Amino acid sequence: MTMNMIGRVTRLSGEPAMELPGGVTFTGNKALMLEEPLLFERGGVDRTGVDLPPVPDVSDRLAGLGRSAAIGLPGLSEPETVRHYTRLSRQNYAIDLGIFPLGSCTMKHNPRLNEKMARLPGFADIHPLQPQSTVQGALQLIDTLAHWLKTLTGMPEVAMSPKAGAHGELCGMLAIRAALEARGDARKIVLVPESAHGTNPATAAFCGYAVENIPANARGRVDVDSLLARLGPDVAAVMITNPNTCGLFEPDLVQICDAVHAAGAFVYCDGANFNAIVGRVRPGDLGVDAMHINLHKTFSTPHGGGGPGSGPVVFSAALAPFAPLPFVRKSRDGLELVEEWQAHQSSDHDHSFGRMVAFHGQMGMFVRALAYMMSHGADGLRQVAEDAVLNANYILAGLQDIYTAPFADTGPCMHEALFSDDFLDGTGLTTLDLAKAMIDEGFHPMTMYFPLVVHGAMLIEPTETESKASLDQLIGAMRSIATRMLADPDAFRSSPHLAPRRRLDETAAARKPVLGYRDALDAAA
Amino acid sequence: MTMNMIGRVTRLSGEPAMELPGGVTFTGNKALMLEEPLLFERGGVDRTGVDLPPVPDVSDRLAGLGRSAAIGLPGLSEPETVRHYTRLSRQNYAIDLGIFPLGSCTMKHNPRLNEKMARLPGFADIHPLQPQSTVQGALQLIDTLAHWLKTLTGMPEVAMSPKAGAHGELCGMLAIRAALEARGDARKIVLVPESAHGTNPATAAFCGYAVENIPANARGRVDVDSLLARLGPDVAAVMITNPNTCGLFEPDLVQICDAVHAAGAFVYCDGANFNAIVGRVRPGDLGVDAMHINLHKTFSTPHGGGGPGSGPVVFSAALAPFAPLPFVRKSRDGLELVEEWQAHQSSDHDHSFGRMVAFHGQMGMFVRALAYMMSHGADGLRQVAEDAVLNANYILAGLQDIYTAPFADTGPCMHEALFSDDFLDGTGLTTLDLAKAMIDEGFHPMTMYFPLVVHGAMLIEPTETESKASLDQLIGAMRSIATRMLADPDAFRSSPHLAPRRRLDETAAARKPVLGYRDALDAAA
Amino acid sequence: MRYLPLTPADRTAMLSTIGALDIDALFVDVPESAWLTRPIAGLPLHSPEMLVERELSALAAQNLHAGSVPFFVGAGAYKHHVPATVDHIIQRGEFLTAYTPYQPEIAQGTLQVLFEFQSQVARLTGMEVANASMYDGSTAMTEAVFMARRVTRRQKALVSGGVHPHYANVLKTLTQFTDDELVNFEPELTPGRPGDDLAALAAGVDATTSCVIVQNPNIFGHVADLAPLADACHAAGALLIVVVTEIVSLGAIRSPGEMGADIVVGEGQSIGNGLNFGGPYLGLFACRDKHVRQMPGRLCGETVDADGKRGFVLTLSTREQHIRREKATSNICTNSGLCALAFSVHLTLLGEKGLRHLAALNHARAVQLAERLGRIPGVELVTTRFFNEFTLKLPVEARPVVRKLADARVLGGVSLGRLYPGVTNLQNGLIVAVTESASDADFDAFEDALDEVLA
Amino acid sequence: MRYLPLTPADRTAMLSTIGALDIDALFVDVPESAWLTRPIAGLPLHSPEMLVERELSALAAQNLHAGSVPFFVGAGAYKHHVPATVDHIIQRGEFLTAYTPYQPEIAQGTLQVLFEFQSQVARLTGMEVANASMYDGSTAMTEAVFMARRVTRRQKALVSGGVHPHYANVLKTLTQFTDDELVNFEPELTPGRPGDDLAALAAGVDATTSCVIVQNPNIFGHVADLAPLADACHAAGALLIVVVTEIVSLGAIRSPGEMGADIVVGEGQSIGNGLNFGGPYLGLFACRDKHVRQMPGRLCGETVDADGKRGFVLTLSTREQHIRREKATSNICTNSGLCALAFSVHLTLLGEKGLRHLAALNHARAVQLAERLGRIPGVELVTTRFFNEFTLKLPVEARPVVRKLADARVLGGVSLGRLYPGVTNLQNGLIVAVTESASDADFDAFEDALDEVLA
Ligand SMILES: Cc1ncc(COP(=O)(O)O)c(C=O)c1O
Ligand SMILES: Cc1ncc(COP(=O)(O)O)c(C=O)c1O
Repeated sequence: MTMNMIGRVTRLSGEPAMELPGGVTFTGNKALMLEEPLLFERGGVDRTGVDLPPVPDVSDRLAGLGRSAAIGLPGLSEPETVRHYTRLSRQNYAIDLGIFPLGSCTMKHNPRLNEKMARLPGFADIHPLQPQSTVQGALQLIDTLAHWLKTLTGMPEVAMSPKAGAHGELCGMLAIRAALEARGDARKIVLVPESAHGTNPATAAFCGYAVENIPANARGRVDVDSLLARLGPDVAAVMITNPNTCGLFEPDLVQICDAVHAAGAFVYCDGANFNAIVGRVRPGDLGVDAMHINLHKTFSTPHGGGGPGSGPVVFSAALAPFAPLPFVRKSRDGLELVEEWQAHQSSDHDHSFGRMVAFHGQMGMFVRALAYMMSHGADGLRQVAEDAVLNANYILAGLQDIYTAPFADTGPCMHEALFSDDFLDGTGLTTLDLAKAMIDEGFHPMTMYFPLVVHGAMLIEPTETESKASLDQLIGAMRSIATRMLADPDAFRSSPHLAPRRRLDETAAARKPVLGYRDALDAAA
Repeated sequence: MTMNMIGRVTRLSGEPAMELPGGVTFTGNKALMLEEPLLFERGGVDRTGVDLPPVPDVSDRLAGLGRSAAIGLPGLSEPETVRHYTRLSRQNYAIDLGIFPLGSCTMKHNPRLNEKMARLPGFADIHPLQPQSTVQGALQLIDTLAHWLKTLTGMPEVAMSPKAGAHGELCGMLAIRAALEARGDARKIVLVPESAHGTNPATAAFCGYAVENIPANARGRVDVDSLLARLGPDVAAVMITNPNTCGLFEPDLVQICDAVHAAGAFVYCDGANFNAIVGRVRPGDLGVDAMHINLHKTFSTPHGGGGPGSGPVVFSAALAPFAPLPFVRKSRDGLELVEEWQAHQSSDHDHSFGRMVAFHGQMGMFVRALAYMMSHGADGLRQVAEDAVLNANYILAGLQDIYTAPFADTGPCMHEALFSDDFLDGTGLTTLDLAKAMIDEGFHPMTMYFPLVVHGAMLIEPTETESKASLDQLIGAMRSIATRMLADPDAFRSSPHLAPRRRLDETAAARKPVLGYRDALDAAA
Repeated sequence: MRYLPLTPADRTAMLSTIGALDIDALFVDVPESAWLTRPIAGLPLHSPEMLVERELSALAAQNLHAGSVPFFVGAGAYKHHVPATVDHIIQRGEFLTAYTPYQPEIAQGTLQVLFEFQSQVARLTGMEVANASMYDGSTAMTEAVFMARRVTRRQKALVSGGVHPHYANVLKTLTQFTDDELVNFEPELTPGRPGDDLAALAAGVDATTSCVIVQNPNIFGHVADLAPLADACHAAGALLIVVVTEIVSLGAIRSPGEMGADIVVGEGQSIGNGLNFGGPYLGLFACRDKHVRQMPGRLCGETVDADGKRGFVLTLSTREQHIRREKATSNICTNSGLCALAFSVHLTLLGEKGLRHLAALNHARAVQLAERLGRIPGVELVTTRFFNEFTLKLPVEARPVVRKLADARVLGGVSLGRLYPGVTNLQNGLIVAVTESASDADFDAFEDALDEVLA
Repeated sequence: MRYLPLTPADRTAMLSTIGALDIDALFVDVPESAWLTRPIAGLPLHSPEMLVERELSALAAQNLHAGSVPFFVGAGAYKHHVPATVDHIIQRGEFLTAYTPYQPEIAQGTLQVLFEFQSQVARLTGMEVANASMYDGSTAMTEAVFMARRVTRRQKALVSGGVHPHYANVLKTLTQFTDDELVNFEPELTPGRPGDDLAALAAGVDATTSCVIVQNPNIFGHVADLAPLADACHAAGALLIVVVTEIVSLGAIRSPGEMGADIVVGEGQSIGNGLNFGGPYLGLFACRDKHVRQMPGRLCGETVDADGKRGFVLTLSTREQHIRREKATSNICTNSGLCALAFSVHLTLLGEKGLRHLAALNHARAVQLAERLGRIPGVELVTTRFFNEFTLKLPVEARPVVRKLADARVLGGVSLGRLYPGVTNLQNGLIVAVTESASDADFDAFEDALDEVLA
């Protein structure tokens, strides 16, 4: 594995040429902004960063199925490993560096207490299949978290095992399907607002429903009339997001739920935006039948690089009997985890649609989420929603005179402020250019081009863990960028200029995908 | 406390002016290179990042001495605190980012296992004054580490309490002083080679000795003749560093020790460079009487930003009785920590010169150092010395045709390679300029202008935890810099250009020192 | 509250900037009927860090953790020693608190890690391409079956009786309302080759078969040569899906790719990740280049930036829900990013050399224990070719035995009675897993305790 | 070995580049007599991480740690709750594995932290300037005495009997060979004002006195007004050195600066740092601007860079050993950098608001316990004005009592018998410290156990 990318290997005799491979520097580094080659270029199959006890000499029992051919897995010593990943990490933006206002993603502070708690051996070092008598504390934690979730949402039942929001949607839609089947009802249509997150239609399709879109109205809400008009004996469910992906509360949700129920269908609520209302509104009071809660959003469990998440689903009384396995229940000797079909007769889950995942869900996330909830308490969580909404409206107020705010005239927003790039018309610049300009300013950009219902959407969700100073700086920078863009558009066509990389060619990446490191070894294979 | 430094607070009415305070950007940030204001500019006395239980209502017992006046300590919420320090941390270079070749500092990899072990509650959460029956494991650890140190150095006794190398020097020189007094000998002169580290003469003076310098010879070693010539009834001790600060082994040390002993004096050996010989040479076999070991160098305990360290001192039989308190000894019921004058009668320490520190030394460092030693074992530690020396000689070989290597003709070096900036004569550039150019290349510079015995010294200590690839890149970059400096000196007069800051005005800093944040509050005071 | 930066003064100032009378004014759209005027009852109020730590530590202390006892529990999750370096790296704020790398210019750290992870997984499984992770092995297996359906346009899947029953149940759940057809083979404790129904599966493949799903090593620890079955599948135009629940095994036994698998899914927890009572874990998903556009999940690809410098981006997103919505290859969004990072760091520390050593060590230790336990009167070693896990047939039902062992503070494996409550012919089976973390003292303790309990 | 990147192949290649036959050729200067041909005997060989962890964990498990029992031990080291954030920050590689900031352009992180730390310490102590840390409180105190000597050009130091005896011993050790003269006052358990000899000290100050050293709160927990003594010192041209071993106290009681101290030294462990069996700890050192050039230790100062941007550097180094050598103000080099960072992070989290709350809480809890224990028959509360620590006089020798309490798994304080083995009139004294970490249940357990032991 060669040494390219980190400066030419020195020929001890003879000088390196004067022109520098890395551009400004020989190494390509820029002081503390360091280049890092691929593991496959740095490491070697003969290198390792572990020491292990010797292998006892026994005759193997692999029956000739031993792996003989080279695998091609490079290793690094421990110091090199630390450096490889530390250097790479520095090419990332993160909440720990600054505001991360990705709309719909609720990127809030991740308390380190939660990391510490999740690493207690009593939680981190227990096996999902060890005898239940030896994990009563773990079952207690799950039961306590379940109590919090049910109480905060005002729903009677919760399924803890779903591994993320989309998985929770699957859980909810399967329960609805099971409930319909239980009454011998074959309805297959699911109505999804066009502003919905992609996982909603994808989930519906995933478990065999047919999806139909419902338009949004001029106020950025579900168009109630078209929705009610479409209800009928073939409609199984409506998937609705509240607060919705425009960052707005659906004022007619109660009415919608009543109508849907009257039409014999169910309401699935996408709870990804629960952060806006936690402690102020209980979705159960709105009449929804199922809702997933992204613990990794509202309750702050870290999911760096894309995961892991956790998506427990709360259920109405109508759906409770169909909730999945496993579940925790009280029994004579403490708490019992009911895992199997046979085991749960006579329980209130006798219509359970079954198991969704190998074990019991995301324990590591449960610990963090509970630590987060206990720290805030009922009062703190209510404050969370209020500050999240306050921060979003402060941004809306700070930008709406320059940035196009399509629904600002309909009143305050909830936890996120939505803008469009209409104000850039004529400059040839778009939301993308603005996002890249924010990168140079030291910010992570907002969510771009989602939801689809506004042109060049910019969805800004500050969350409650941003200070006023942080918001003021963001607003100041975004005003400055907008003003400069309008004054001198050409200066912004190729931002960012100061990041570890300039704009990357995504088209080329997709046209001829290179999805892994290829070398002689692979060529040979 | 104001908001300057992080971009003007936006006037929501009216636009920010077009010219940008931060230069290229409104915020002053450069994508991932983020500016961070002072805590005192960010925080507020009304802000806090902790929640605490309520204060019980009792009548105080402060007898009117309560603190009423404002203190002026700014606080930050937890998210802001994490961000403040994370952003600051990114303005630092560190071993985790790349080679840190500071000669004499032995900046090697700090294993994370050691951090984990030091944080075990059984070590981190025990009080120095709790009953000894409740800390037998801790005393065992200290005793085991002492065994390792004595065995590795071939010395019969070790004092564990010194808190760093310089403190260890103090310990050694006090023991020598006590030994002399014990025989009623008033000698006060200490001989120190001119190449010695500043702490040596400073320490000698600190405990009341008079210091005289011994010149170095043309081979970078102590000039034996002048040393022997100076020996006499007034000389209390010789402080000698081996391997010395030129990175060279003192070949005549045995002869020197014999002569010094014959003259009734003692030999203090500065063991800061023990990394070069650990496992290959036992200082005890060379005849030294006392030597400190920087656990934070040779045995890799982290000391970010300047500390903490740990400097246990090994003693010859002649000095053992004078070792300080406290010390650990076996007793009928396990291990005993002997803390007080009265307590140690009849021990082999009945001439102890007393206590050097409030408690028992740097337990946190002891745990890390022992974990490091156990991981390497006797075989691994020998390999450490060999690889450290190999790496240094590889650098010497890779640079000596361009860089002036004053002592290269005397043979191989030990753990560090010494160069002078003579090769830059005529360019007007110096060691300092070269160091700053290395910063732009993404390296921490070598030790500059030390030792004092060569002109514009550059002392490069790679340590054994650098890979060949890392050395090749350093050599390549340093050759490239040197070549470019000779070709185009002017390009290098104001490096660095790519770091968070350009060259800083140290003269101004010293002329009118600003050593703390001053604001209205202080003005008032 | 320590996580909330806004002070009362800030809130007042901000409300006036916004032009709102009070905070309630921002919640105008909330209907009367759902309006809450005070913190929700039935829950405690905010609590200091010190007290939260005290309470949760007390809960944790009620669990018997693996490191504190002789431990031999496996069956889909394994206790391996994870170097301290791994945890340090995943706690780097820039990794821990980043998001999905949607802005590649400031996410190259995550993206390069994903690219390296994909490369490592592809090589480990012997496949050409791997994705950036799924939730866990069981959900990855279900996704594989759906992918096979898309590739073959067929509905029927044959499921080996050697597949982890929880995995099989997940598949059952996800297909119960779709028109996929499942043929589940029954597990048998056949001496020497428990759960090995490869021949029957091969015989069962026909022109309507979308895929065959086998696990190797299977739930009983049995290791088999999958090549003949692969040939049978390919002859019939079906895909062979191989499940690997103990990924360390691939350091010792031939990879599914080498044996002809078309899709390999696995549970990656064993490398870099703790037991965590079942989650978060790491779903691995690998396949052949030719099927990549039918793959579920995120993919990271190499490209160049405007200066021609190499860089990485998320690519082929037209497969994904945020672009393709109901036509997406999967609904997955959040995956197991941090677990993938932990996996990649640990595997980097191991390297091929370390992985092979680790696997050989696991195998040798398992062989040692199997031989010891097999000598206990009445105990039969059912699995004779295995990696680090084997099944014992006890003279009595295993489930109560496991409970009694636990009372003696030995966690002695997983009873088949727990995994297959209904299935009478399996009740005496005990699955025992052995990793590098079990000491000789642990072996002695286990042997003595089992002797005791069976006596 | 996992920490050593060089492979055998690397070593061979490098030796040939160097032109050395073998590694021994690089050690030519080592004399025959000291040449070792094999690894040193009597020590184990290299060990896997897993086994090192197992061994050290076993040792740790032999200690009774503070968090696991009712805990009231103080006398110079205190158990306070340290937020998890603090440990996270000090483990950032860029802080943990940096060095002394000798290259300011790439050390602004450390330098700004030090500048902020100096500012925090100065304000907390009520002084004008603080340095970047010393080893611990005891060595800082000795340095203060030497500094006073340099400032006043006098030799005589008066040491209060209220100063921690270990601190006094360290001073004794360091001055035994110099011509400094120490006058140590004897500690008395005077009811209501134990160890309070301020009047006597004031009376003792004369024109030959360099400095007077007092501790506040003193070793017995007693809190006093130092202003009169300060006046006496200044009248005689001597300096008042105030030692603070429980730095949290400054959130509740008047600062030494406000009471006229010239030099304040302290132990900073209480904020941000754990007990660690005595080290590493954090020496605090603060004084008046006018004496700054006589200060020991590193100082960080503000300046500007070539672009005029604010930045920080180490400054006034002409005081230090690496420049001044034998004429330096101290021999200190490595200090307590990381502990200072931990202190600064924790104090930032607290802020003035949190610190005052924490201090008030500590005080109130201590008052509560003092009153409970004072009611135990035969037990006398000797200290009546205190912060979070007080001295009890027991009807019997305290040292065995403390041992008996430990047998009952209560760590009930520090006996004066341990601190003053010889001093008969102190043997019944017990120093009890109370922080926020002690619960009501801990109070009950302590009271019951003490009742028991004394019964
Ligand atoms: C509105 C909405 N719904 C659903 C999801 C899916 O949740 P997850 O990513 O946890 O699967 C998301 C997450 O991005 C979302 O923003
Ligand atoms: C040669 C030498 N001696 C002594 C010391 C002082 O050691 P410490 O900094 O641990 O006090 C050092 C550290 O820089 C050194 O390099």
